[in-house]
Amino acid sequence: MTGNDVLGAEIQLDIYRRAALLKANDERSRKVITTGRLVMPYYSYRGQEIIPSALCANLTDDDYLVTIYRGIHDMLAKGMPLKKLWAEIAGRVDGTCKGKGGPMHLTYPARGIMVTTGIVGSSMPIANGLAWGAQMAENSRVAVATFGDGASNIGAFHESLNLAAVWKLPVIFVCQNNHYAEHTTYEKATAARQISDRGHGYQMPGVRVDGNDPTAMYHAAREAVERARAGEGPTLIEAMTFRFHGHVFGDADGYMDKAQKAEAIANDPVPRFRQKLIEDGIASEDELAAIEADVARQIDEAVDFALASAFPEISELTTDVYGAMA
Amino acid sequence: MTGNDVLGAEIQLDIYRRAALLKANDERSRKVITTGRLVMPYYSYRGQEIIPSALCANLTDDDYLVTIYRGIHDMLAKGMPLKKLWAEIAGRVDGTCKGKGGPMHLTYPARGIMVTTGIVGSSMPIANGLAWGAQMAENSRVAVATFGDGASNIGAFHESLNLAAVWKLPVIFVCQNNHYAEHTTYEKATAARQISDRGHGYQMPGVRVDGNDPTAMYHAAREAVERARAGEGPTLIEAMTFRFHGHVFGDADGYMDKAQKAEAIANDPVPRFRQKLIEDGIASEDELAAIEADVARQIDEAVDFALASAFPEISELTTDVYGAMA
Amino acid sequence: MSDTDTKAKPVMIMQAINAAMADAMTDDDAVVVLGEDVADPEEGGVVGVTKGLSSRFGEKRVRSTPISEQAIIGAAIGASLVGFKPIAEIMLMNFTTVAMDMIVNHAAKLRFMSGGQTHVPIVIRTMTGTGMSSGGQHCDFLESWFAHTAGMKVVAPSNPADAYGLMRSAIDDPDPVLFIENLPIYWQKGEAPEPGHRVPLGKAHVAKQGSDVTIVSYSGTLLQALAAVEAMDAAGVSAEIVDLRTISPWDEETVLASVRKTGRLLIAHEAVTKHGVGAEIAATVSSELFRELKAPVSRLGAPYAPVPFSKPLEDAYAPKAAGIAEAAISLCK
Amino acid sequence: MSDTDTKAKPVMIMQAINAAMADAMTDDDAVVVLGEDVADPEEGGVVGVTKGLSSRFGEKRVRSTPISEQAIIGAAIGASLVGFKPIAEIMLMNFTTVAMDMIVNHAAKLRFMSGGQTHVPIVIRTMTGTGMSSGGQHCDFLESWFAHTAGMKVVAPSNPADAYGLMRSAIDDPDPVLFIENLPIYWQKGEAPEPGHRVPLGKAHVAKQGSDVTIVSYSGTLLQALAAVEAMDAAGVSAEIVDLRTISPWDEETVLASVRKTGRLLIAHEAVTKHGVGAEIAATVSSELFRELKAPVSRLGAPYAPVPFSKPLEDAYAPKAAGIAEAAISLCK
Ligand SMILES: Cc1ncc(C[n+]2csc(CCOP(=O)(O)OP(=O)(O)O)c2C)c(N)n1
Ligand SMILES: Cc1ncc(C[n+]2csc(CCOP(=O)(O)OP(=O)(O)O)c2C)c(N)n1
Ligand SMILES: [Mg+2]
Ligand SMILES: [Mg+2]
Repeated sequence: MTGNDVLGAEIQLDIYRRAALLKANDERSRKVITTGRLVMPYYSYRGQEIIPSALCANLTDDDYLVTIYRGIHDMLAKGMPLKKLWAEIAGRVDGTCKGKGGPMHLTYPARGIMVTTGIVGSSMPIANGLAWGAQMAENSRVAVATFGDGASNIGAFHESLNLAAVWKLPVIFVCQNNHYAEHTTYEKATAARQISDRGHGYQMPGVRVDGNDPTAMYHAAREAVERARAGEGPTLIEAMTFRFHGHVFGDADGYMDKAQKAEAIANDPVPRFRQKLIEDGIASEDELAAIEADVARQIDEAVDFALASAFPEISELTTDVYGAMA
Repeated sequence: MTGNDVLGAEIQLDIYRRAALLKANDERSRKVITTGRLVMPYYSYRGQEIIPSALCANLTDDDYLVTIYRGIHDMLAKGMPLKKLWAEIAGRVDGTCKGKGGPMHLTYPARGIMVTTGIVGSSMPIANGLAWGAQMAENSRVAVATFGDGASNIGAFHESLNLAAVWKLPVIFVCQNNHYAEHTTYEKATAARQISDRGHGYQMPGVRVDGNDPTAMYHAAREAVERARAGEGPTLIEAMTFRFHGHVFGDADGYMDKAQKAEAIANDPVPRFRQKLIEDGIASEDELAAIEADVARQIDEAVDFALASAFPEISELTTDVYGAMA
Repeated sequence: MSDTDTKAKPVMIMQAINAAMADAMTDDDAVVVLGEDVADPEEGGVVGVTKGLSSRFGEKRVRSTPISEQAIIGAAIGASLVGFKPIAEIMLMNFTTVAMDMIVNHAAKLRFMSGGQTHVPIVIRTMTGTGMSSGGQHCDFLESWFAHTAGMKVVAPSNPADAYGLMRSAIDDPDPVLFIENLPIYWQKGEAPEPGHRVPLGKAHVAKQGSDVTIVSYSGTLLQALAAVEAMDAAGVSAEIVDLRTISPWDEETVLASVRKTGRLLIAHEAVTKHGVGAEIAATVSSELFRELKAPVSRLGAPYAPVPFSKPLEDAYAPKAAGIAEAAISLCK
Repeated sequence: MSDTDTKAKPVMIMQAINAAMADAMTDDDAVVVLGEDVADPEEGGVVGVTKGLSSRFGEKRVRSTPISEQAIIGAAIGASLVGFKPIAEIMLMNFTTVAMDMIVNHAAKLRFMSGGQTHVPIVIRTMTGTGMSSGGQHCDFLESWFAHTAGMKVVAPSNPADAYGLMRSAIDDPDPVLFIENLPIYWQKGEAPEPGHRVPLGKAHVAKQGSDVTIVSYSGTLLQALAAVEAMDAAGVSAEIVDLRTISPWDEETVLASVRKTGRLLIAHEAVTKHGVGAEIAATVSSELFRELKAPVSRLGAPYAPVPFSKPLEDAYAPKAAGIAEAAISLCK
């Protein structure tokens, strides 16, 4: 299979199912916040759904993911259960982390979601460690670190890529280049012509791909996963995308280029993909509407579940600091 | 002038004068330690003399240098006075830093020697700041950061090169690639085919040069200095060389490849350069011998001066922590 | 914000900090600002504390940076060695963790290691504070690390006038100063600072006189202590409240004088109690006033745990007025 | 070094640490080692503490790394999350400054932030200590930073048997442990550890009984305290010397019991006194034993200054036997 091959219908629908869930979940999250039902710093990923959807179509539950504050799309694509997600971001005891982690620190090892970090760049060194574990255990799992364009300028990026390449770790560095790091544009902060160029300094394949194109993204991820499983080492993927909202939901996004943003929204990758599925005869309008209805129902249930869940006991304040001492 | 042009006699002699000083000073340092007259961790730079000698022939006293624990060659080439140097490494009050800094923290602003650091990689972020100062002051000074091959794998390297490139700072990153980082070979620690390749990821000229060849090194430095002074931004120079001794003087260098080391020593760049100066008729044996005798005398005087200097008062323990508070 | 209107009406802490930077930049061309998003095309920071500065002084003097905290502090250090007075922003205090080498091994030590030949007049602005639902990695108080680091000064204002005056002094100071801003109280209003006013570093302020117990605090927790006055008064406890303002070097004289008077000391801060700044103050006062103390020195800080996300847990994490009142009252029993 | 000869004759601290790692690796395949130069082609570290391990257990389990401390700790964290028990070396304690984010924001917090779903069983070995003429950036004691960090444990042995037993316990422990090795005392000999022996974390050891004053110390300074015994005896002062061994969580019970008996406490350590570990102990003891103390708690540490290079200054920097004896004797006057 080469990078241009058309994907099978099943794979395309798999990707769409994830993307539809992600998009609907972001919309619901913003609505729940806007209406004051939940209070939290929310980093909208609207516009970036295709990347993890196509990526995770290549992963199993056993593969590892380390993601970031803007990472709920990554987690959902990787199989995070909606109810546990919503309960966590609502700070409830039924959340994955009993409400103690919150939206920036979701963890769910049962689906390989090992760490979510709020520190720029810090997904990468830890993903290396997971990959090193897989390498030592010879279990052919791969680890994925996702991060943003801005994160490619911090020290941890460099140390991680070098170590991964020297040790030939089964790790994939997925940079979701959405043009902005908080309020700063790519150009103002990043000297590289493109981030994928940096792979060269580590003799690592550096691939730039349209992250909003499910086929291209799927193939790029597939190659990287195959390389990793075959023991051929890491890959740097720069997936081009765009962030439809401000850095943190609610910020006045006056620093964003209006025209560029309008164009990106006009090219919203999820409806575009939907359209194409119908045009290509992969799925009918009804089938897709059914997927979306199913997703909406699941989210409804999750929100209700979360808001009905109890807050943790105050005694949880000092538990889980240490385990039982040896 | 292009990279292959023969250097004028004056420049060649300037470089040789520095190199002869550096070589003799390293030899004396090791002797003084071996005979127990001084106790300190000593990081021999023997074999690497040509790099700073040719580099500093392109700099003025106003240009800035940030160097590292293995950096006495850099400082001497930049004009560090011998007596103050020796008094400092002897921990005496007449040292540049009153004996409080020592061999890893020599500072001498009068010759632009602004910081010497013992932390791998940390010369670079600070050199950027000096260059930023020069840029803001529009005084056309340049800043040089020197560091080793091993340092090219630490986060500070990456952050520094990116910032320097984005801000077009007048800074030169001089990597002295001596094949080893402590006991670890280049290959075992570094994924890059060559360190200069990493410049690409910052759209920065990355130049690999034989650091033991005075002409090549001089031209590489010259171009970088001209670029910096012209406001065209930073350069990464990878100067290939070899460390004749163990990481710290006195370590059993069993981890070093014997044949490689023997070959490097057989090609000792300083006598090789000397030989060539005579062959090319740039200087006579007598002239060079005179330079060397002069250097030896200066070092004699410096060692005597240092050992005759007093230790600082114990009260110095708590001075220079804060200046006069505002 | 111009000199005249800062005088006219109460201002918020963040405005006072902004005004201090603007006034310092007006007075001294050597003052420059750098950090992530600090320039106006990037909206003067995520909270807008540096808003207006680059428009007024140019992007040459107010520079947005990549996300590269080591490079930010390194750039500040280097520029400070050659005559500039950089104000470097590390957006949140937890992100100092990626720049500790530059701060601790370099900024704090260069004066000493160079035998006084060089010095590092930089201000590192950083914000933190619980109460914004940001979870375990965005609101730690780590001031004791820096107070333990010889060569650093550490400052933490609790009101606009002090914020202005301490910032001006921090910029004037010839050595590195960590300037801790409390995010949740940025919008707190107070008396406008006199333009040009300096609050000296190393001097505490008795925010309220009292006779039964001394409460030493700083930053946001100081406001909690003030809010506890009513409950303490109701219980018949007269508290003297000392705003430390400078955490390192701290004003032993003022604190000791107050405790000498009251005989009792409670130290309250948002940082984890264990090995927090309160430990140093408690150890010093317990020793210095060994025979004068009427009760053991008491410390109130966060529990030994990371900051939790869940709202009720987060609310219970850092000391609040009620807890402070309770601790002070029980100390006087 | 095999199990039999560690038993046979006195061993050096560094041999005991080496043996502990070797024995743990023999007992449990999940134990792996990483760090700069740790494998045998790189001579088992600059001082040779890991010598022999890679030859015995393979370079798959004992891996030399690039100079990338964030990547080292990150790799250890990640591998620990999936069943391994990595021992990561950060060569010198000052180099933890480039890995603080990984240690503090991640290793220490993941158990809590994940609500107990994950945990980070890693040991971070690091060495430090003045006396080697290495100047301002190579011998700081920064243990109070880590003791202030909820979720971390901090250990610092002073003799071979403890070094072995604490290392075994640190490896067994389900959470991150910072293991502080004192470089200048690596060659110190002492009773050989029993193979397999564990010294429990969190338990101090009364190294010498006494009745007049309690001296709490750890790491190299503990040896200075023991060396002070003669001078104290000569002055008629009977000191009880408590080796803390684990700095966090520290053994309040043992320390309080000792001070209850002697009525006096001196805390001595190599770190800067201000905001050092001694502050926490002094604050706690001053408060807990408010009415029982016969004299103010005394602290002896390094002055508020970076470590100087010049030999006479370096010698005067950290507490030595003479200074400890003097402080203890004057406390008993
Ligand atoms: C070390 C560190 N510095 C600064 C921040 C503050 N911060 C949070 S997100 C962010 C921007 C990151 O941009 P990018 O990597 O492009 O990711 P995106 O948010 O666009 O997905 C910054 C600067 C942080 N979390 N960590
Ligand atoms: C951050 C940091 N990590 C580790 C060390 C210990 N160390 C000192 S020198 C060195 C090797 C550096 O090698 P290289 O950069 O090649 O420079 P060279 O010594 O060969 O000149 C190491 C690992 C250090 N000083 N700083
Ligand atoms: Mg981005
Ligand atoms: Mg080298």
